[in-house]
Amino acid sequence: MEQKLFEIVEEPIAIELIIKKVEDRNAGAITTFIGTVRELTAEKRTIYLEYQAYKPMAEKMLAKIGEEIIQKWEGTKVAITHRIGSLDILEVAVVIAVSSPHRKAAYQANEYAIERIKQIVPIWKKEQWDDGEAWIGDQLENVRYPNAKPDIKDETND
Amino acid sequence: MEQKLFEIVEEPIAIELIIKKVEDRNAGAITTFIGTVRELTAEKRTIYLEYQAYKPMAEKMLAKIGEEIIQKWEGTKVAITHRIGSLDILEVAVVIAVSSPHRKAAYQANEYAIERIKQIVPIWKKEQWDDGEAWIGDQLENVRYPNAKPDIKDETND
Amino acid sequence: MIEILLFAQLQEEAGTDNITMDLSNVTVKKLKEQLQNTYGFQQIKESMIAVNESYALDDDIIKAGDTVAIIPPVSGG
Amino acid sequence: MIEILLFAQLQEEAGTDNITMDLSNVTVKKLKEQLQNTYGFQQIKESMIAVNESYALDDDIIKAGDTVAIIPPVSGG
Repeated sequence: MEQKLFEIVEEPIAIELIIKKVEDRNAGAITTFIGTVRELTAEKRTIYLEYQAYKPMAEKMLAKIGEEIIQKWEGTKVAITHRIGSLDILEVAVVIAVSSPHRKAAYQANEYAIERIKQIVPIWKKEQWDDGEAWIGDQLENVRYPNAKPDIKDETND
Repeated sequence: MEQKLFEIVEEPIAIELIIKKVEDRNAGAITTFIGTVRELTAEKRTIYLEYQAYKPMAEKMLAKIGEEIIQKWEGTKVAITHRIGSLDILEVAVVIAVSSPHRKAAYQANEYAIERIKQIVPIWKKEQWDDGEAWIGDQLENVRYPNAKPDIKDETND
Repeated sequence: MIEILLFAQLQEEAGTDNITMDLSNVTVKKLKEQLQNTYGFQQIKESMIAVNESYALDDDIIKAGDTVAIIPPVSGG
Repeated sequence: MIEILLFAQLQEEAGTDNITMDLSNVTVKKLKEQLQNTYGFQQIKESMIAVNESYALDDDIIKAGDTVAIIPPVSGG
């Protein structure tokens, strides 16, 4: 039963299957983050979203985030699935599951994962509003790829 | 379709149903905490766990935690189900789901919920080890009911 | 007469899930002393008392008909 | 010859998901300049270049046969 821990999919995500991937007899805590399509952002009303990915690189970057987490928080297991294509309000775009012997690490590692996804994973979101559309970039409202340079350098040295 | 947001149950918990309870068109983030039965704690090997609750009070305290969260983190929705009875390794004892427009609040509120459960919800765990058994108390390794006095006073004034 | 619910360790010690004490209009503090003297429960000092499903403070008064429970340190989650 | 993958806004601007440039053994910095001059993409300055599915730095050299992609600011999650 080959399982991909880090995956870009086009079909709806079965949340419980992602959780199953990180189950561990010595983990007392599993955290999940479920990113869903929200209707209102600031005063704009979203009709639906379209996600596009550079799929092989996106899966590679998700796996890289998993490796970073295992380095930082010992004993954790991580699985991340991101959906692409057209998503309606309430649909699930991303599921991050982290198991750990200790709950503090499960929360911290999970939050780290979503922050890193928004920095380095080549996935793009196009908003379809009731009055127009646009590809969204730099949603962190930061300078480009914040703090990512050292990791990028590591990456090129792989 | 009456739904109990705060519930003590004796059957296995269907995680996706708890998540459904907090879905919201204006929530972009749902976090869950899933507490599972762990085999090894320190050097002791657990065979199974037994949870007992003072059920009506436990549900009332879970609801109180939910109210605290909604006060602290605007726009959140919370659902918590705790299972009691005999649980094997890997089985799910508790599921906490929190939705929020913003992910930071979803993580913080979720972690707050599990900490509060361990302080004020009348549920007790009996460990069955390979070499004995014991009711576990004060697993926070703190003094009794840390920081809980003010809340307890509020409670008696309800 | 006050009926007192017991859980976990206390329930096992007493061999029952409830006990009845011939008291009324006592403070929580007084009740704890009586429980300590009569039953010698190991965990009374570190336990809270719940009255009508809410945590009570030492000075709160327990009346006849109140639902009282001894809540030893909790360990859910 | 270097084939360059385009995504999101850039793909819509170009009307295609890949372009080919007659270059080899150029630095990433040089490639970005050429892309800017030839296509005038709005987002080139704020984009990263990926070479063989890894982020590349300005001084890295792109060789014939490398898989190159322009990565505008990402917005997954």
